[in-house]
Amino acid sequence: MLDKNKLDWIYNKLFTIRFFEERIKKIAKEKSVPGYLHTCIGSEAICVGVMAALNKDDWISSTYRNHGHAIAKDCNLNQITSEIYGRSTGICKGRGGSMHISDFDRGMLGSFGIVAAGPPVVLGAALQEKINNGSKNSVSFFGDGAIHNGAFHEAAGLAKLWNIPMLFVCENNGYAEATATDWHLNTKELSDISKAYDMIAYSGNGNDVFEVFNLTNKALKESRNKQTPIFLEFKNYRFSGQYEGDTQLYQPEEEIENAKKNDPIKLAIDNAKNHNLTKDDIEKYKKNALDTVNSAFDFADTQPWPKGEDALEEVYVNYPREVN
Amino acid sequence: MLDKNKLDWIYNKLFTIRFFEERIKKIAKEKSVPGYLHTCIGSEAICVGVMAALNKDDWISSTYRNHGHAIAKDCNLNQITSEIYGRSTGICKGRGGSMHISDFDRGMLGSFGIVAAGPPVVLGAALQEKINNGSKNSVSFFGDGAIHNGAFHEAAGLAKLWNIPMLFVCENNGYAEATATDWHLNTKELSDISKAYDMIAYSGNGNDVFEVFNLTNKALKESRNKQTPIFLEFKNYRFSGQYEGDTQLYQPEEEIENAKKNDPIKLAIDNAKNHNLTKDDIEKYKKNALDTVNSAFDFADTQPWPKGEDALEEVYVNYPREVN
Amino acid sequence: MPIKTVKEAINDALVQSFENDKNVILMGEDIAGGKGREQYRGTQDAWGGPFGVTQGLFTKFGGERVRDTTIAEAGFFGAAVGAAMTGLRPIVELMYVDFAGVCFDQMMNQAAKVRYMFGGKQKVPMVVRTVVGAGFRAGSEHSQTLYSLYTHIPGLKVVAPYDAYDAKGLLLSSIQDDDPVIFMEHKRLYMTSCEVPDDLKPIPLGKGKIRKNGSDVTIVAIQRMNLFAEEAAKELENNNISCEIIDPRSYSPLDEDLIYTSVKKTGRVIIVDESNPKCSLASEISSLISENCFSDLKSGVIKITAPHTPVPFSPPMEDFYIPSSKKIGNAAKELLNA
Amino acid sequence: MPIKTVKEAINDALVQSFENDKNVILMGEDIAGGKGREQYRGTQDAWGGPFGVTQGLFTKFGGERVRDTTIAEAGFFGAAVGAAMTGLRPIVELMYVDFAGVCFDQMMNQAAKVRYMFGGKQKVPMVVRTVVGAGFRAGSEHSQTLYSLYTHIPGLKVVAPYDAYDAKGLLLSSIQDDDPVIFMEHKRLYMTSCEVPDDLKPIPLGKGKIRKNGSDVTIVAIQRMNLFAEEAAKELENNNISCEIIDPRSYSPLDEDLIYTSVKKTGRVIIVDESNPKCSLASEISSLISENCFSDLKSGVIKITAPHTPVPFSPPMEDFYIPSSKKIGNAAKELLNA
Ligand SMILES: Cc1ncc(C[n+]2csc(CCOP(=O)(O)OP(=O)(O)O)c2C)c(N)n1
Ligand SMILES: Cc1ncc(C[n+]2csc(CCOP(=O)(O)OP(=O)(O)O)c2C)c(N)n1
Ligand SMILES: [Mg+2]
Ligand SMILES: [Mg+2]
Repeated sequence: MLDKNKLDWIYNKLFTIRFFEERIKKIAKEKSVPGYLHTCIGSEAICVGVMAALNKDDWISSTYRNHGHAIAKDCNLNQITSEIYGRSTGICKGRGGSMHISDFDRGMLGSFGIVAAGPPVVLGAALQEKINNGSKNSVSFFGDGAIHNGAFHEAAGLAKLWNIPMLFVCENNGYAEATATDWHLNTKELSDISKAYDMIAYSGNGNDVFEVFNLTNKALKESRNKQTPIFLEFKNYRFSGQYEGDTQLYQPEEEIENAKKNDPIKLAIDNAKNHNLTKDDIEKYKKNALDTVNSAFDFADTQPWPKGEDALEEVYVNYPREVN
Repeated sequence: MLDKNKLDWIYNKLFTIRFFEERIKKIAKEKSVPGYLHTCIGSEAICVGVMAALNKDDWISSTYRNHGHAIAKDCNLNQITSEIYGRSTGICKGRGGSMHISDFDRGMLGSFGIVAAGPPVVLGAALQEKINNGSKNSVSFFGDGAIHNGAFHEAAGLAKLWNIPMLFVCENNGYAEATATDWHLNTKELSDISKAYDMIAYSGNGNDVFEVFNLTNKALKESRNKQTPIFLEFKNYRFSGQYEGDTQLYQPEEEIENAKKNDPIKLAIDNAKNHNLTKDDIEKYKKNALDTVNSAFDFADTQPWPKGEDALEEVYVNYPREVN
Repeated sequence: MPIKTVKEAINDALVQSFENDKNVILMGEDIAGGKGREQYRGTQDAWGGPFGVTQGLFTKFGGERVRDTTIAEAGFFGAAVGAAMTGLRPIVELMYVDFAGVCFDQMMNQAAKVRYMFGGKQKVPMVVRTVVGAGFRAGSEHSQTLYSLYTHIPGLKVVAPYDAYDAKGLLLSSIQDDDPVIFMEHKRLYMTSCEVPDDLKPIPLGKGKIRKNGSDVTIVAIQRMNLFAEEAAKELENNNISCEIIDPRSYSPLDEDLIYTSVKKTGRVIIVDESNPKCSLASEISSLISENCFSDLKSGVIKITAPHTPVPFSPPMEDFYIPSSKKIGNAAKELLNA
Repeated sequence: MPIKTVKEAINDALVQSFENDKNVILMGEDIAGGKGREQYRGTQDAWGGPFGVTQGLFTKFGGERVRDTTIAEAGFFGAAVGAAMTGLRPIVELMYVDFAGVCFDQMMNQAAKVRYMFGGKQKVPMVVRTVVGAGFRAGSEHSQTLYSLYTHIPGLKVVAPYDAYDAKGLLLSSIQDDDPVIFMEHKRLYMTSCEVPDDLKPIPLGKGKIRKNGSDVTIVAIQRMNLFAEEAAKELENNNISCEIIDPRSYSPLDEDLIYTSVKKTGRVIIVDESNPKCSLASEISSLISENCFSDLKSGVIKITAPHTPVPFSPPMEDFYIPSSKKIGNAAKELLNA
């Protein structure tokens, strides 16, 4: 049985991510934030389940679809929101935007806009841990579409060859943009991709936060014990479009309806009683999460814009500004 | 039983490649040719066996280790030699050199100096055949080292997804530069790499020209019938160094001695009687091949150098020269 | 004459090219969209790329010629090279030019060099259509221009239209061209429009265009920068400064003569390029003018570019990053006081 | 003082950096060599890369820090970025810069941008060692320089030493630097030698060097081109033409002041760059001079570069391709008659 603190954390995060994304979707419709937004409704259990198995300072990489990872990695929600709003107190000082929400101090190596850019970077962090006998875990998140990209393959091959403990976590959410996974897969199972590297692989239900948590825990231990990378596939469904504004016409209504039965938030609520959580507990989590989200947006709304010239900061370490 | 013409062709080519490479190695030692030379002693059976199964105008790609492929693809040996010598009558007009020996008129899409650059290009040729209902086969040659490169994986994945008939021919010669294949492989068998794409794969003895020929024939038919790519691995041994000048210290002497027992030329001679070929036939082939090789070098020796300004030709199709 | 957006003009050029030459094909990620869900009503052409530019092509020309790919740019760019060599005229879409780095080898070492290094027998009639440019609040990895990466490489041609008219005419040419062409579309220009005749002829590559005649200063403007050049020129009329605006349209080959003729007349040059400054098109054009028109110059050639930083996300910073009509105007005033 | 080749100097700098900082590691293809055959006598350090530059490091520092890779540049370049962010100082070898295209994304979008776009918390102290240059009869895909591809990208630093002294001093600095540095070694310079003190201090990046003082014409020479600049300068003495030769050594950042000071003195500039001309370092430097020193110039800045072609293989053509001292001499004479 999970301890209460952990359960509180898990449920709070699940609701926070869901409420945050729902709020962002609304704001996106009103066109009141700049730039692209890739929300992750349907991925909450993967974000939270994996992160629940990690330590605070473990390394992860994320993608443009990073809000859930950032929230689950305990990044500051006010700063996240401020970043999405393009304000100077944003988590990346307004330079990143929604696609690049990331906080190195929380172990986020980066949210990469280039598909499959993350796995090699995480391999490097894991290599560093290995060389320095470090204890941090290293986990790369990517989508089903990324498994076709050469950078993923090169990272996987080197990780296996060098016996690097790390997790390749593939979120199989049924779509890469407008392309269905069952069309783009060459193999019966997505995780068969790991056979090219004789890499241990497990698949799990990405809608069940506890299954995700347990499988990740198991994989982390095995990966460390055997000093080898492990491939984890979590199946879920992308309720969000590729980005806000996507018509999603290619996602059949029956498919969405079916997927709703396994909505990770719904499942977590259904599972609550197994963890001795009451309806009241759930209501408390929800209220908590909603408050957190609301105050983040209130915060962001009042934050100052950066100055234009701030664009010149921090390109390099050892000289503060580039003149032009 | 193979017809006599085919047999003549196979044996002539085997000896021509071997004698050509031996001559080049000698010349390289005397440092009388410019640039890098990557010879293919030990690969003759793969070059000849695959090409014997192909039609003259089928598409292939090769690498920097291309002499054998070019000879087996019936490129003009005088022009090949002249190219290696950097002369204006070379097969690439002296612009390519040994690493880029290639003749488009013989179906060679190119000899690429970038590892794994060939597979995507051949995929494109095969796609063109498919779209145009063409009948040419498409075969990409690459080494064991190339299977770790992203470009190979991306080509393999797309070929499978698009049901493109083509052959991925991997010459597993035991080494990628100074790195032994048994070190760099992640899987038990090299051909396991194809499991990532649920691609049909066969392995064969790359020292036995007849086995190579038969397996290629079979794969070509199956690939066309099933409209699917096929991965072929041929195992052999790289008697040559990575390039001429390589000390090869990392290739253990016992290993070389062992490999000699399966030298593809030796094997072909041993097999001759199974094909009703006599000792005399063999001697005739040898003499023939040696004459061809000798006259190619004699030819090249007398050929004119290009002029410096010839460097400016044929960068683009529609204007002949770039001025500078 | 019909008014078209750049987006429509490009779609028109594609349709026309598909109709005129059955060897034209298109490959890219979700250039049709909805793959695997075609059975679902109305979704077989669900996207047309992220900007909808290729919408309708799949329905018109079918899946053999309009091919959705996986996220494997090195794979399908290499395939385009092989297909082009063997008889097709493939167009590949690089969704954002920011992804150039995952398939740069296929352009730099294969597309650009096979003809030359294999003795002149092959040709590679392929087009890379790609989306460039800042101003969309799209952050550091979806906003670059990277014109100069491709322009540097011999064997490639580089084209970047400003308006719908040029977009159509130059794309028609690019598809007919026998060399590999990088065709760069600016995301902030897609919805701009102008008159485009239905029977527009292909516009030859390598020919620039004088967008405005003038006598005091030559502004060479790269793609979207023509907008700001025009704004600045209008404003500068109040100061009695007459600007000549030149849009080279094609960067490799470059219409040097058109530029030199203008410089001879004005003796003053400002080059405006949205790219990062170092080794940019602005640098290239400036260096050519310095070498070839020195005696015509009344002052040094001014480059107005983005700073040497990645593209920032937040609107005030991104606006600061992009060259502005104000910067152009100030530079022109300074030049004419000097 | 000991005489060292460039190759030895680089090896020395590597050994010294490995000894001084246990976070320094090296990754690349056959940078040790003999993997899988270590049991075989004497082959555990069989290669040291194709030019033997890293020979001995594996034996001295072991396989944890000196790591042979597969042919997976995107994989291990990305790994270097992650390792650098988390505390190591990785050096990666790109065997020939011609392979830049297979791992350009890792440098352009990750190494160069993570610090900036993620808010300044990360740093990426990595070095890419790579081999550039023509003159080796190595053909179109093993002879490029591609300096400008990297120089164009904000967030990267680019360094290219000419002699053994600079090679050692600049490599020491590059490894200590907290930003990603592209360190370019010219294959035709490896065996050239000069005096290199054993206790040579790191040479700061971004500082150029006057290789020869002179008064009539400034020759800015890129890496190996210093050789031809010196030859030409010697020859030009016979014509009473006094050349000042400047080796910028580092291209991003660039020592603009050193160049401008020289231009002020001479008023005439020739830039020699072995690269293809368009959007090259030569273009960049020329454009800076035009913008910043116009009133000092007596004539237009001359660029001497390779032509806009791939590098041809055959000796006469390759020799024609590479800028020569004769071309420099002729240009200088023309400048001074003008
Ligand atoms: C190299 C590269 N190519 C293309 C893109 C454009 N793109 C962004 S997201 C995406 C689909 C990714 O799908 P998947 O990996 O399944 O992740 P998901 O969005 O479902 O989380 C594509 C093609 C990109 N960002 N990078
Ligand atoms: C992308 C790239 N990386 C590195 C190299 C350098 N290189 C040339 S050959 C080679 C080894 C290739 O081994 P393999 O594929 O087994 O082919 P073989 O030489 O054995 O035929 C390497 C690493 C290259 N040419 N291209
Ligand atoms: Mg997905
Ligand atoms: Mg091999």
